[in-house]
Amino acid sequence: MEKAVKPSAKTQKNASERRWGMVIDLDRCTGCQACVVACHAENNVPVVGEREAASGRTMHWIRIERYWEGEYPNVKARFMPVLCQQCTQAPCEPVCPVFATYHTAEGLNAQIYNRCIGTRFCGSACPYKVRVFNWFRPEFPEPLGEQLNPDVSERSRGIIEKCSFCIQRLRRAELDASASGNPLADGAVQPACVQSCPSSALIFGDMNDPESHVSRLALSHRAFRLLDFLGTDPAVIYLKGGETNV
Amino acid sequence: MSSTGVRRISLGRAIPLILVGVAVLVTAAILLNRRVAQAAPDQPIAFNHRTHADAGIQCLFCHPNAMRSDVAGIPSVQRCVGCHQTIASSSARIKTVLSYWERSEPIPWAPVTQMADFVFFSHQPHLSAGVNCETCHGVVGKMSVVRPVVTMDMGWCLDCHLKQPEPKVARLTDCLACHK
Amino acid sequence: MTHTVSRRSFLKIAAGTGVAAGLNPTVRRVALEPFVRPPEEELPGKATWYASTCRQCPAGCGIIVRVINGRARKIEGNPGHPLNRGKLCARGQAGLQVLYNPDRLQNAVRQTGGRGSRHFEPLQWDEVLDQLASSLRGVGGGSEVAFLGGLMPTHLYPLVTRFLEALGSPAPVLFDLHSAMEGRTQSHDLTQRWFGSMELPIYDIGHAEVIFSFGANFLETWLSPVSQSYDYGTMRQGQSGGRGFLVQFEPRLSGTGASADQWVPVQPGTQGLIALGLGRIIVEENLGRVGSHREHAQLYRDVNVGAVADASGLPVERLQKLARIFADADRSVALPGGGLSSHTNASQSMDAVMALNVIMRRLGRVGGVFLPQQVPADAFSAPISPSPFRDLGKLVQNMRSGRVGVLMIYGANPVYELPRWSGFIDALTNVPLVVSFCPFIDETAVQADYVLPDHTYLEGWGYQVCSPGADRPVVSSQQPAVRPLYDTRSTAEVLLSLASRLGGALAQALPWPDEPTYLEEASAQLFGSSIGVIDARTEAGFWSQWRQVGGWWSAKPIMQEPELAGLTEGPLQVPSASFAGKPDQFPYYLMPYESIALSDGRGASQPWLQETPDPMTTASWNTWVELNPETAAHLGVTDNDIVRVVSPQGALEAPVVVYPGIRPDVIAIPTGQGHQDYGRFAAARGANVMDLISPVPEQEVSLLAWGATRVRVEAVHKVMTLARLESLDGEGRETVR
Amino acid sequence: MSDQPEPSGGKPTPPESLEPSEQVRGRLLLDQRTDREIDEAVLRPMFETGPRFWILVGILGAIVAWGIYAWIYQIYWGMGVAGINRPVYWGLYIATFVFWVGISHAGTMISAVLRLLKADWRRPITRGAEAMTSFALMMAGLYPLIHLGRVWKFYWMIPYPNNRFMWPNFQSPLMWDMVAIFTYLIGSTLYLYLALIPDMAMARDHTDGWRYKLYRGMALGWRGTQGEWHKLHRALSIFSVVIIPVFLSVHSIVSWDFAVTIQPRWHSTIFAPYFVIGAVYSGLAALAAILVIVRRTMRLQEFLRSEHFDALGKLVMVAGMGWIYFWFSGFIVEWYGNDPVIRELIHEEISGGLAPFFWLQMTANVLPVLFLAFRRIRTNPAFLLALALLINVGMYTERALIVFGNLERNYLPFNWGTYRPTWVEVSVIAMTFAGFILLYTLFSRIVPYVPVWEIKEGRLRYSLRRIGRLLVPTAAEIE
Repeated sequence: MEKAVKPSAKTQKNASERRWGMVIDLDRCTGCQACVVACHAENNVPVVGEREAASGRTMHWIRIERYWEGEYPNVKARFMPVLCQQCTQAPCEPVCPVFATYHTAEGLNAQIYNRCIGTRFCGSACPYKVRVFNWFRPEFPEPLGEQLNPDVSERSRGIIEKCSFCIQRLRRAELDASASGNPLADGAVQPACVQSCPSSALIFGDMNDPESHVSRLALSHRAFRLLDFLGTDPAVIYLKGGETNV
Repeated sequence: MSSTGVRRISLGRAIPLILVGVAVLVTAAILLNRRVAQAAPDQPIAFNHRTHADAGIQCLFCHPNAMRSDVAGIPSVQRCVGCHQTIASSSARIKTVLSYWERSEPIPWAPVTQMADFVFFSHQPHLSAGVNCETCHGVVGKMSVVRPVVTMDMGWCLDCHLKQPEPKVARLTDCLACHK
Repeated sequence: MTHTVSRRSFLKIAAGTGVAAGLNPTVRRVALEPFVRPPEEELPGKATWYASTCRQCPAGCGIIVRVINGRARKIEGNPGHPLNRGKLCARGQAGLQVLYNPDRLQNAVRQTGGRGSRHFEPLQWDEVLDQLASSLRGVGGGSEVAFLGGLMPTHLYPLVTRFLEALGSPAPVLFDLHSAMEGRTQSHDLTQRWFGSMELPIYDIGHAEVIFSFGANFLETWLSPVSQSYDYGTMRQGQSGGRGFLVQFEPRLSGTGASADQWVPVQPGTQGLIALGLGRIIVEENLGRVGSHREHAQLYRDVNVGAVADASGLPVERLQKLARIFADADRSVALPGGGLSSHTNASQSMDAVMALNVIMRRLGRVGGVFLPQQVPADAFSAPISPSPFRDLGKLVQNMRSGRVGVLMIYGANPVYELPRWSGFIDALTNVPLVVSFCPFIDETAVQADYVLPDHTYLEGWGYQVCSPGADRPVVSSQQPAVRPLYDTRSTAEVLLSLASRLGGALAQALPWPDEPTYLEEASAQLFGSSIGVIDARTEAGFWSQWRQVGGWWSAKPIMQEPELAGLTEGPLQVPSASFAGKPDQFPYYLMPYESIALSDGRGASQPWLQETPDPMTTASWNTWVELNPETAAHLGVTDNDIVRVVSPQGALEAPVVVYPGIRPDVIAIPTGQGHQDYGRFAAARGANVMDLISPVPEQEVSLLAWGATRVRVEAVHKVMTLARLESLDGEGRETVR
Repeated sequence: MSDQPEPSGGKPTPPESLEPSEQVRGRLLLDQRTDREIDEAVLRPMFETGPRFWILVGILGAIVAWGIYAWIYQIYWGMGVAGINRPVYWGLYIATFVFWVGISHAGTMISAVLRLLKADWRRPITRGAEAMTSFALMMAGLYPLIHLGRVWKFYWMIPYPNNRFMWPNFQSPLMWDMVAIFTYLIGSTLYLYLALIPDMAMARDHTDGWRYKLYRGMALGWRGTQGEWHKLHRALSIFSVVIIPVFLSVHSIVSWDFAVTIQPRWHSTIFAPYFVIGAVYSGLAALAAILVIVRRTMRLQEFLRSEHFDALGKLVMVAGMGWIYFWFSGFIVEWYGNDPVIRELIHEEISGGLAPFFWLQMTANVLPVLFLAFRRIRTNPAFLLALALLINVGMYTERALIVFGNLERNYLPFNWGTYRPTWVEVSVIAMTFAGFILLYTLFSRIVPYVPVWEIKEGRLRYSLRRIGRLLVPTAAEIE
């Protein structure tokens, strides 16, 4: 019986031609939290209540960081949505003792919920701190459970979870595309946050396709990556706010 | 000191006895486990697949969505009543079907093969890849009472996925293919 | 769930004993109920999408609801809808938690044991409708039926007005805190005064080069936030000609201010004055390429720029620089926001801001001010303007004097939203019968005798004329995405069945047997229109496309150019705003603001919205008091210390958030918390800022000046950890410098 | 010709004119003991299980039971009952795990390294040290289970063949931990057991009832023949050589749990040696404390003499100096580099919220090294006990600072956090401490604490020779 090859960060050789990536235009982001709620709705992310939220245990897969600059009266506030950066050299992948997280051929950092045993080593190793943990059993008081998305599993307590670029939507789109025969167009499939962002600050697409909107935007002089000096090579590219793109 | 000697020997013989006992226990547990897993769930109406298959009805007639959607779908009461209003409408079982139809209440069929919550399974790619129903559900045509022939767990699925042509194996053995 | 663990071939021995305890992920079988008669559009396993309208705020964005196995799973923006163009805000996304809220009423109830006893006894619908019909027959002569509405969909308003006319009672009073805080009534009056039309103006933010926003938090909760956010995105990076420039004039840096290029911290109540000053400078120094703005020069006849500078605290050079920015831009627009409506000089301030658009000739120009094209059918033409606070005062008078026999309340929560001094709660006592249509037991339902729960918007029918409109006339339709969960009944249906029970004039006024036929008939009026996006051959075809597409809108953008009909002669002046409470006793201005998640308290029952961090303070689940760092130091308090805020009318305690983006003499408190009822997620959480709002003494009760209260802040030497997403040690830094 | 002291019976007349040094007199005193007397002296404390012993066992048992209740409470409700949160995902559990692995390093240090170095003063304390190693490792082994979010799926870390083609990920330091700790546990327990066999035979011949049955089983039929001794010695010498790399690798691997990540102040190359020398330092200190306590409670003054404490104290001092050196070389590099995040972390540690812990750690680790320089302090049991406990408090704080002190800060200030342990964590940690002490007391009542055959072997090696007027103790090469 031939053993299944576990695709990890190093063995990228059989990468399919596609590599998903996201561009976040900080000049368009207004910090309205629509992506945060859309992510909760799409991925069955639980609500933890006030006491847990106060002790730093909220489970947002995407969070809007707000920075202050300057003093009153010329004070400036800036927003930065931070989600799992799907790093190509992810520091969280080698440290998981049970292969619950690994790098897929399409450039995603996958988190398999029912394989995770909750050592939280990946959570400590992630420099962006985007991996959240189910401290207690998430409950959805009846009938809130009816809303849960059947394409996403409902996690139990003791499991790390994180943004998956809405893998269920990507998989559904790929299945439909292969069923109907025509290839997946650029922008045809979008994670829930990208779909809902009112000011279109989030753009999603295939980084390996030079024609795609994300590839073109990634060449902008405003492009930068979060904590780039760490060498994690994230797949999320930010566009600096405050300047014209032209 | 002889008593100590005897006791020593019995201790010696005791250990293999214990091992054998444990082995028996374990195999009993496995067999019981398998029987529970493969028992045919009891159904509200004793539906007989064999008679329908012998009558020449295709699987897709009652389970039409297998080609188009994740779920093959369980036939609606309308589908049963379509034929059984006229055919064999005298037999007791058909009368219960018709009673459901009058009360316009769905027949509470017990699902036979069910995936765990964290598994993503879609019939459509499997059927379009040429997998036929018997591979996973056994020869239902011959079964009077349907019961799961195969215990569908990860090893069983992976075994088949690994046998696919080379370019597909990487995609099919990617955890996210089946884990959601 | 017994996780049937069985393994293959010889490896079984290793796993045989290890039957996993049933502690793995709570397994939620994807329930698969076979149908009796399968609906034709339903393909089990595949999602079906139903188009509808979001009712979380009056904007009326188009949504599509993903339904699998008859359960609504996700709400997304309707891509074809011209208003929100596929996008949705945080509250829109949380709509499912209104539908599946665990604290929803499951049937019609009567409050036994008196009002406030909270003992609700379920009733059959026919029984309660008969009782209601009989008590309505008793009305007439001295007493009358009063209807207090809040967020009222367009299709319900004509039904209610006809119902009340037939009963000989006055028209419904529409008032809720959200419309008051976004200054919707004052905006309607503004267009009435300047352009003689009752429509809300459309500000073409998307193509503006310079935007001066006077107290308009258009990216959060003002009028139509999603459409305005979409345009903001285009204004920033979508315009080929470069990047727009946004200046925000408000005492507190709101979420919109954070996205602005410049924030001008103005003295509360002086935004209008500043607009006048800018206009005066533009006219005086003949700025901008617009040659002949002489004809409106007399608007600024008696404006003294020096006086404006002193009153607003801005140096004159700053005013000149701002005026030059506004004038030199080809496409500039000034937005009279909701913040202006919070002071006693609301209408004058709004006039001053609109005057800026007039003298820069921005009416009907790209990037300027437009009026929406009316929907070419009388069923949808009359825009609904919320009634001024004066009408609510009159209603309270009638209630107190006992002239109101039956009071019906829909889509508003006056007991929670209105300040104490409005006297609504004690006026309720001498109203013999109070009926609430709220799907939840909120504070007003607790003071009601009957609660006839309406369907939530994902279970009900209806349509909504989007006001302010998009770039074209739009009617957004609403259809049930799922079968109603409980024994609730749509309010329109209740009125129709009451009318049929009462017969006579009422039966003629509301002849329709049920709601869908009424809607079908109303929508049929648009059947003939040629400009519409729906081309159907038959009325039935039109009605099905109307539901499928999510409404009706014109294929091409049509907008009207507003003509000056009203107020362009007399000189404008903006009186200084007056405040309740003497400055020595109450040194700080209180500025309540609408939280982006909870709006005016409507979102408090939804856990997602409760846990969504407020963009500026990243706080959630509670109320807080925002203090300038200097003020906090002066009071000797810091983050998480509890302070008592005292106003002439009341007091509340809340933790402090040290907030660099606020004037030292202003404190800000978000609305939305402080409920006693309204479900487990809202009850007994935080404090209600409306308890502090005080009546401005010499101001007759014609305007709810919700921003005109002065308060005192006292430290209470108690600490509470406010749930905040950001780390306080991080001090708001992006990276460690 | 070395005059062999008569093997048994009668009191040899000490040479008249010489005044032997205090150290020599101690050893000579032992010489007068006959083998039987030594056996009796060692076996007697094992039978003294007076009321105070049972009270102690009762209390420790209660604490262990309470800890187990807290652990089950945590498994039932979820990790949320502990104080950890995002970003401080690891808290006191992992700090105590590192502490226990550290304690376990003393055993090997004494029995293996000193056996190779033929330092005779190790003889009476080897068994105590090895027992400490095994029990500390047992306690340490609990923590990888206690801190798991889903402990009922821990078996996925074991590379058992399964039909899902799923193997554990050996790139992860946690897997290295598991392998290293199991190897070290099995290795040190075997090492303990090997050295125990002759004593078990001795005990078998002196006891009856259930003890006889137990010792007969554990003695594996040892009769003390020449062949057996030869095999035992060869086995022990092989073990003491083989266990050294395992000893070094375990704590290096534990340090790599932190060093392989890119978390600031974890990602540093000094961690492996720094953790090993820290382990030796805290392990030896703990051993010194235990020996002082055991010496008094089991009245083994005769075997654990001041010379042993003197030598052990010197070794602790040397280990302490080593720790200070490694700590300083790690610190100076980070502080001097002035990387903003690391500067923030150091600032927080030295003068911020963690300052009290940091200065406790520094005083508790540096001060004892100075005191241990004086013989009078080293040989004074009370003083040595106090210093040893102080060192262990210091080392525990140091581990805590490393584990969650550095997790509180990271590259994005928006996500910094604070950590407060909860009663669940404290109860579980108390369980492991009480468990360790309970195991140790039961061990000392079941097994002769002092290795009798090593002492007798040691005695044969020494004799008194007259060179001119001087009476000189001589050492013979027996191995």
